[in-house]
Amino acid sequence: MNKNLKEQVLRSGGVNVLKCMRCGKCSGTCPSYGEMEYHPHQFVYMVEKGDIETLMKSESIYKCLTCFACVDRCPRGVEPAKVVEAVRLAAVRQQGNNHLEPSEIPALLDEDLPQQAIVTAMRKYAK
Amino acid sequence: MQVNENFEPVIVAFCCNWCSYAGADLSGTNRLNYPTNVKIIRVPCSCRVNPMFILRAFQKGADGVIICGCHPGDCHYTSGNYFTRRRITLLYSMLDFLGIERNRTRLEWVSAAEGAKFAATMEQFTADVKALGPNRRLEDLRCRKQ
Amino acid sequence: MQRIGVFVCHCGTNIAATVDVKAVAEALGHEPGVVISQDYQYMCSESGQELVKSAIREQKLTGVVICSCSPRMHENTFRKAAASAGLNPYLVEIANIREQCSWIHKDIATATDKAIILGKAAVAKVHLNTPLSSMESPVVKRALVIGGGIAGIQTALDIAEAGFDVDIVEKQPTIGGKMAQIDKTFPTLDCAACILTPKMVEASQNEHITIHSFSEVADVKGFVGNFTVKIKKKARYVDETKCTGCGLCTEKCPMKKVPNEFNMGLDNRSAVYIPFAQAVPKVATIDPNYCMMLRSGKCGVCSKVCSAGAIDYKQQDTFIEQKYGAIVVATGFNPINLDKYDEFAYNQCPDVVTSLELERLMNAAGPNGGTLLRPSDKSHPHTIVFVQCVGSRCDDEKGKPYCSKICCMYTAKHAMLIREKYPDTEVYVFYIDVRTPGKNFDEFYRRAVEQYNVHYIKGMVGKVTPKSDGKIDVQASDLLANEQLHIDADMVVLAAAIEPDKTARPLATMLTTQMDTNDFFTEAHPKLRPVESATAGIFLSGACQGPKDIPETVAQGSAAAAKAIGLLCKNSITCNPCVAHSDELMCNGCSSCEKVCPYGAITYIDKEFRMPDRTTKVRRVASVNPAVCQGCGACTVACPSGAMDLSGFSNSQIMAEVDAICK
Amino acid sequence: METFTYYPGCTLRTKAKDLDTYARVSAEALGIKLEEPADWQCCGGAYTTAKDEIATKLSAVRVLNSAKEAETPLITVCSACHNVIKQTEYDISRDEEMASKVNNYLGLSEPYTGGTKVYHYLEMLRDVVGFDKLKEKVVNPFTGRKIAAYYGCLLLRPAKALAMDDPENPTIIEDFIRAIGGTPVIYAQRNECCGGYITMEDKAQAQKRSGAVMGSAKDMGAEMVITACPLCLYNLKKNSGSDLPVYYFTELLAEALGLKEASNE
Repeated sequence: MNKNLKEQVLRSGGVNVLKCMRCGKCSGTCPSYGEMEYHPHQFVYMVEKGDIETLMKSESIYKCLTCFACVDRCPRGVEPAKVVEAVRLAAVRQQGNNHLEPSEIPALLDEDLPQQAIVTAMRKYAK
Repeated sequence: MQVNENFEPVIVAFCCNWCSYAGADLSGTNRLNYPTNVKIIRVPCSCRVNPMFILRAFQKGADGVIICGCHPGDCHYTSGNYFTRRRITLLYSMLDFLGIERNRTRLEWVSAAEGAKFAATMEQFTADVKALGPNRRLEDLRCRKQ
Repeated sequence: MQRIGVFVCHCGTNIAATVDVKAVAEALGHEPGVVISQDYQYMCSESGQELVKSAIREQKLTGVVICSCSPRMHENTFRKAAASAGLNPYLVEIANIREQCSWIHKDIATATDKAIILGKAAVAKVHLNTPLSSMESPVVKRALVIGGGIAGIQTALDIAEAGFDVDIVEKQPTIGGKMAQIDKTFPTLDCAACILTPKMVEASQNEHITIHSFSEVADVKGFVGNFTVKIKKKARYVDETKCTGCGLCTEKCPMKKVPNEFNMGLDNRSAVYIPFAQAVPKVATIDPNYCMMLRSGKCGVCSKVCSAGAIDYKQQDTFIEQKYGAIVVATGFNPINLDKYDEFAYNQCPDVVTSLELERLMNAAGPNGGTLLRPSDKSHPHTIVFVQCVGSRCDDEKGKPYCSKICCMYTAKHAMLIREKYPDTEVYVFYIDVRTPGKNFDEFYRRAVEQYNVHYIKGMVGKVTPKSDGKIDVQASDLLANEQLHIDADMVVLAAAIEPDKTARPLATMLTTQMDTNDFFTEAHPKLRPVESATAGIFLSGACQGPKDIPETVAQGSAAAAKAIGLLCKNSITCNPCVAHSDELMCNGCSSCEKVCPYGAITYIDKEFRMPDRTTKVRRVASVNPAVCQGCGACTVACPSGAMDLSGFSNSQIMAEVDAICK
Repeated sequence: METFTYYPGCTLRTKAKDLDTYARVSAEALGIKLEEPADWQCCGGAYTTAKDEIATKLSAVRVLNSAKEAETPLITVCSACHNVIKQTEYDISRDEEMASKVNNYLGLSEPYTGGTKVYHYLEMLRDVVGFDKLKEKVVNPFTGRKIAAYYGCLLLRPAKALAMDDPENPTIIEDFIRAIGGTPVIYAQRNECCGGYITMEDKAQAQKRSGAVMGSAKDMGAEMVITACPLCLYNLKKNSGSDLPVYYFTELLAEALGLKEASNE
């Protein structure tokens, strides 16, 4: 367990993972559940345990839609989406670890795609 | 500001019988340490504390006075602590007017279940009063024991 | 000349280990007026008390200071000891050198210094103590029970059993409360009505019990043993004494589209109604919001058909005033409003119901005559999903922070009853934890799983989506299988958190009792005084104090009755003598004290005074009723002329303590 | 005439011109003056919730500050911009540490610590114009048309910061639909994410999510879906595989007010 990493994620997420009562409502409401290897409740629990590197390596961090359904519906006010974002940031901030490079973008475009999608993707997947 | 390490302030704490005095007892029961400077006077309710008592304490050489009562809404006598709150607010205005540091007087809500809060509050208040230094402005030197 | 005795307790090593008790006794022995200063191992023991008593007698003491544990612990012990030796008990002062000295300090020198100062303050105070005598106040031998649910009924029956008169005030037209709405009870599955309605009848027939239904407490004055309560009897537009409960008016009433609150709005009732067949009192009530006669003056059918002539459209709210010795609060609970949790689609789909609504749907006296049918299309549901902890165990912004306690068990009951009656129906229960600490409770829940094959899934429902074909898509997590489920359900049942009745808070204000942040009444001691409020003479029964199931409610109802009976048995009670008193010669009649008194203990009287020039003058002065005054001291500070003072905590006594500490 | 500082955002200048044009003509007709600040920048499209992300919040603070300097409320019509700006406003007015860091970067003449009132165009219709007043001005009502409101995630959540409507049972777009004469269709997926965010990362997921939303709306009998978000519009149209038409709410607004043809000339 990497203590510094855990501390970094907790600080950047601004979330108290100890408030979780393990009800799993975040995972029950998550629209991306099927696409995720680790699910919102696991993010919360694994960050609590300090098992963050596993999460950073998982594609799950790019599957969260940041739709805040888990944040608003969590009975305990844990805010799992913020935990996911903190882990994702910890990953993309590492050297050479941008998930999306500007050079890849042209291939992904179509004529109707609003640029909102591009700026959002850059903000989410690259530092 | 220079803090005299050897300065041991005299601190009078007025505690209401129902909440704060019980809270103080609880910090004892839980063996939670706080400075010996604090001496507690039991009153039935924080609203029994006449601002005159506070001034009297300062006159007699106290360096800090803290009044503890039940949390708003929890007063054993329903509304006593609201009176206290208003009276202390007025006292602050008067102390400000006189040029007396208002930080020497404090009002805190401590319930019977908050032993830890009581100890922490007393610790903090003692430290704050220590930082302020001895009460010189209000002390009546004629009252000082030689 | 004062003769004061000081007694320093070792409390074994509790005090003696950190405070040099001998030094304390020695130092206090030099204080003015102190004639004897001793230390002893256990002052509160029989022989320790004897030490105090013999000193009082031999030394002719006029005041006693005990340096020991907190006065909250043993003040009474030493006061009694003093009284038995002939010294007024209020001439005893305690210096708290255990909880507030030896237990919190480690350094012997400073702790001893502090103990000496605390002792000096007590000596300084006791110099100014005056003998006080407690007044006796008579006890009115009648009890009031507020709330007529199972808690209130049980309390009233037990008090009546002891031979005391007791009144029940119930805000609904009938007593019975929530239990009357429940179908079966766990863990025995006996019919709630079968065990409740006999008790309701018993209450109505008991000569000691008076039921004020459709009534509310409007005002409470007074104090333990002598409360004066104003009860508002709301106009029901039916003369209770004449109505026979035949029900003809309810049949003939043309206004039949009123949501039936007894069936949780799942069907309709008429504007004139009797809530349910076994209602007590079985008397009709007219709902003025729907009655056409009361709204527009056109109709009058009920009046025409009533052969007893009981209908009275002109009836007004009336008030009665009654004196009581004891008051028991039994205001109960309600399920919370679910607007905030519409991810469960409660407001979007009639087939998403609360557990209490399900009780009515399954009840033989309910809207479907006991056949479980979906509210939307009256079809038989084949898949039912139960969601636990809806609004319970939340952080403060999201809902109630507490566990509602009853939901796990009633859900197991519902699941079992459904599987028993409709074996073709699949039942899923989504739980976070199954909490079953009660006699035969876990066995009951296991039976639901093992015998009835109810699917218990650890996880929570995240989203409920009603579909056009009438099915409901339930999206949930299964934490143990680590998957997200979609269940095609016909009905969804939400275990809504329970909360205290909304009338509880204004009532608490009237009664000057304490409530917690969730509006549950606070008991005087969480372990040792669970059915008393901190206000003397006010007792707590049932869910108004915290979530409870029926057995616990009944037990607490009886416990509250026992406490009330204990009070009513006494002819008089001793009052606290530490009350306010006014110096009439200093009082200028300004009314400042009267305005701050929370008890209305201060009144003004016109009194004749002899002036120095031998004339007399009538002046308005404050007068404190010592039986009503609770001794908070608010008035003493408000008094601008210094006329008001508090016995036992007088201005001069507190100043003497201040002086002693600051020296 | 009430004046607002109007923040269009990047997409409304290019791919979502309809959303912008119709919003402007309708506002004018309703007596609302929209003033665009001179030097706005893209808000970034997504709000970074991380406490240690400061640079990504600066452009939102800049526009909040320009509204403050203009002494007007700020209005946005794109859901994403709205979400970013409201969350920024919420955090900067509560989180002193963030405020001081942001101001250290920006070096404004006077530090910005919150205070600008942020409206979504819909909130302006509800709270400033009033749906009753709007109804009076409708000339081409959508009588009998079954219209499904699509909120998505951005308009409502996080509810604490957005504070626009009940996040689980919103009514603002339904009330709007009623005001322009249509019949709102309530369907449970209206406040679930369409997956638009992920369209570049994972097309399949975007298709699945948008399909679920459109399917749910159609299932409940909708004839069309309206939205305030260019990305939702794109995703629901392009990826859902549904034949239901999707429009910007401003387009319906302009049409109801009889301004659609005029603005297209």
